[in-house]
Amino acid sequence: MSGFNKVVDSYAQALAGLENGMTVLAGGFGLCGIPENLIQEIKNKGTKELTFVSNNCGVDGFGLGVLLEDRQIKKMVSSYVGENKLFEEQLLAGDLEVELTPQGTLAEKMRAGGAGIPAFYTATGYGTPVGEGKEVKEFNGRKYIMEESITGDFAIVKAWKADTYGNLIYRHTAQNFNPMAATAGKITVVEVEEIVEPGELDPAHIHTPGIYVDRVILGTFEKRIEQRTVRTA
Amino acid sequence: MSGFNKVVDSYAQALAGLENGMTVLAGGFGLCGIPENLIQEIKNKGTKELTFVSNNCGVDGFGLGVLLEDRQIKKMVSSYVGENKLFEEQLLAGDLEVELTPQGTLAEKMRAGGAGIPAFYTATGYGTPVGEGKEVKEFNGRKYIMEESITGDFAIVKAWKADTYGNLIYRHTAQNFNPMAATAGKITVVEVEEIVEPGELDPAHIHTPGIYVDRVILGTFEKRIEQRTVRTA
Amino acid sequence: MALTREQLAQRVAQEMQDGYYVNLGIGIPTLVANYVPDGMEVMLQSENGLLGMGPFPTEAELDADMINAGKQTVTAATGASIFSSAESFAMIRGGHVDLTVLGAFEVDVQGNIASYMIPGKLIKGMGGAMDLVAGADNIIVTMTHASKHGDSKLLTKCTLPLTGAGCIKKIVTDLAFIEIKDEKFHLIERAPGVSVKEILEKTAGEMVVPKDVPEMQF
Amino acid sequence: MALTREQLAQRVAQEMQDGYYVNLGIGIPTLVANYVPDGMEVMLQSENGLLGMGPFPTEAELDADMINAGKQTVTAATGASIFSSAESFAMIRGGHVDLTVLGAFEVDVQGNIASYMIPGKLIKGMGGAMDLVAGADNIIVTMTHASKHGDSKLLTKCTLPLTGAGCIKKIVTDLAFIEIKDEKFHLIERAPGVSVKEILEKTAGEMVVPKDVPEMQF
Repeated sequence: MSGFNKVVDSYAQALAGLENGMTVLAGGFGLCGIPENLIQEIKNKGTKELTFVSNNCGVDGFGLGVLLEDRQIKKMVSSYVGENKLFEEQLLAGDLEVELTPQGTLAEKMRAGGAGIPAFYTATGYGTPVGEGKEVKEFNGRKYIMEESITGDFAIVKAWKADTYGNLIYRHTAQNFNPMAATAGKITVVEVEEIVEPGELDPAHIHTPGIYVDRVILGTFEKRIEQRTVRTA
Repeated sequence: MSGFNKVVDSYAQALAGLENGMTVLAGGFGLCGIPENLIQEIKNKGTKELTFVSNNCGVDGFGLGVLLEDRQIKKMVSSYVGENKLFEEQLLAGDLEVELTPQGTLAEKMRAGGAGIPAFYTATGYGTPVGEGKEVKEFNGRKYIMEESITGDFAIVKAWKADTYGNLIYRHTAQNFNPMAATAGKITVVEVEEIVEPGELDPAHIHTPGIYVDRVILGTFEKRIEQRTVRTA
Repeated sequence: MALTREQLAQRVAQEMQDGYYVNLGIGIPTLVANYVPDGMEVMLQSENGLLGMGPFPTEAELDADMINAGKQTVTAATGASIFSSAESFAMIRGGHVDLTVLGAFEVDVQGNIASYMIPGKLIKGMGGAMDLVAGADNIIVTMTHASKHGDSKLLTKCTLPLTGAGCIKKIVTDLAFIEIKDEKFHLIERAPGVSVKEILEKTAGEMVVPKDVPEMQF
Repeated sequence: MALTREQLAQRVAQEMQDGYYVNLGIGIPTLVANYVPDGMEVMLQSENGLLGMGPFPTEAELDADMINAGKQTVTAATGASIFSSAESFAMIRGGHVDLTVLGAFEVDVQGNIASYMIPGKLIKGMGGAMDLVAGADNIIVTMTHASKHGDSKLLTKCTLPLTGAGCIKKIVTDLAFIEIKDEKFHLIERAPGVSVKEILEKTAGEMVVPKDVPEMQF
């Protein structure tokens, strides 16, 4: 690597420096737009006691679910979990901690983390278990709670195309949490379906500017579908 | 207008409902990406005592500067002003109030306003005149000030292309403050260089989704250049 | 007769207006999309980042990268836009969505809603529901009036942990259309053939009943 | 000899590293772009929403919609991205820019900087300067060591209203390269032919001087 070339050749290089006990932000919504291969590489590395910030925790045998198999996850910060049995077992056994966070608050916490905003106010969760213990302030006659931002030691991101400078474009709704995760990782690693030369992506249509990206790796993807719904043509 | 067709035919319709004393958010940076014709229409209407939230206040005879001529502006919320003599005169005479706001804080205040976030913390301005009288809170050993969000009765925006549903694309650096202004106006009016049919803009590359936009009008633009800098080929 | 799921969806759909941006929750709310009145256009917002959700794809159109908030494969309608989760909830939290429809376990006379958590059962999470009820001005809760055991879901005070406080103003149940004002339920319409007496029996919170309670029209 | 504007820019440029994202302020900082060391790539961030600022356009390329933060017409470099002001300052505030270079009226031993306002004169505003000094970890202030009247700009305590508090660690003046640590200025290098004595005479704040103060190398 020299200059702005962020491309690495192996998944081992992509996740160099990931250590036990770290916090990892992961893009994806359900199984859509998840960094499949980076998750598999974390499984291969056997890194433990990880805190994951991710909207969901995959399913049994796919997505972040595979990291439950060897109990690599200590804590999940998510808006919706429990789509798999292993998760439920470990949660009930007290082997896994979960911090449930409203989906919009979760997205905004990551965005704020990347944008140097340590905290913000939101009406979401006021008067609910989410608001308990949090500072309340009134603006224009309505009550809001203070939410603190989230950053990670690593961010693992799935994009569609990257140029070698790390400028990213996401495909359809596989965008979801990926752009925010990308901004909030101390080290941001992105796996993509295609790597192009700088200048091939329109500057006005880049979803994540390369300044947020540290490493880019080319992958192949299964893209498993969680709810296959079709109509007859 | 029916369904999602936001297109209006005249500048009078575009600014229907604008009244004395209202707050208007305006896109643009310097003279780049400013809603030239909407500004001119405000001059034509003669609406007075307006508060403008805009990074700058144009120049003598162009941009928001033209609204100084008949003293239509009561207050400016800006990061940098005074590129024109009339502004200076009215400021020194006490006829014009200015609330200087750091550029990034101004952008974030508008974004927060549109996103339902009443306030956020930033290190910007702590320990400076901007921080005076504002709540200070410490996060991770560093001090931050609380900044409240901004919304407007109207937002006036300049985009490049719109579809009839109000989905917008900006051209080059004429994007600047326009996307945030678009989200934070009670009524958001956009003037564009080209109107296309829904479906002609790529859903993944729309800068401002139509949900934020109330009215779209086709305009022609002078696009005056403030600092003409060229090199020899 | 209590409304069917389809009738519930149909009644909710009558609350839509031309040009509305609408977020529909999972379950009965999803069905509302099937009953958009003729000649009316609405655009569906899916909180995972899609404004302008279209129908399910054909086999040929099927694409793992195009899903809705229920994780179902969908298509994008003409004029759609696609964006990040942060942008999606900026729309929602900022009050830009015109109508939000979602289910609930309980609603009370203060407009509180409980919909995501039954203590003692596994808590799966609130997803986007807390953001949706906090962000929208115009929310319709749709649910059965009482549980399978006959317990009212319209209460003086919610017993389950809240999803949102003081945010619900309209409820469509299988028995009635109800508005919440001044810390009371107000009976607006009853399902065809359902008596006011039955509705009152199945409503635990205080309910104001006008002299004439019209039947829902379909 | 005091450095020329070009030499100042050249000395600042030596602080860049390959792969740096750099924000250059108006004035001397802008000139730094002309002295990027050979074989090194840097990308310029312009806070109006451009990452990857290229050179001025030719007459044929001139485009009113493509400007930099100084409102000059520019071009986009290969691999550039263009975005909103909110995104631009998310980058800046979030500490993603590797190096920020800007001018100042005064800097003091606590790392305070005053650069936008002289009371009694018309206040034009801080633009993005407050965000830049609050957001960047690595800032170089470049200015003349003393005013035209001979008054030091390196003070025990800034006299003008601050742009930022405790955020400056490196200063390049026309006389010296200085670091700020432990509430003291530290003389690191002197301009070729300039004596430590002259630098000390023109520095109002406490300055630590090592035995050997090397001359700047160009």
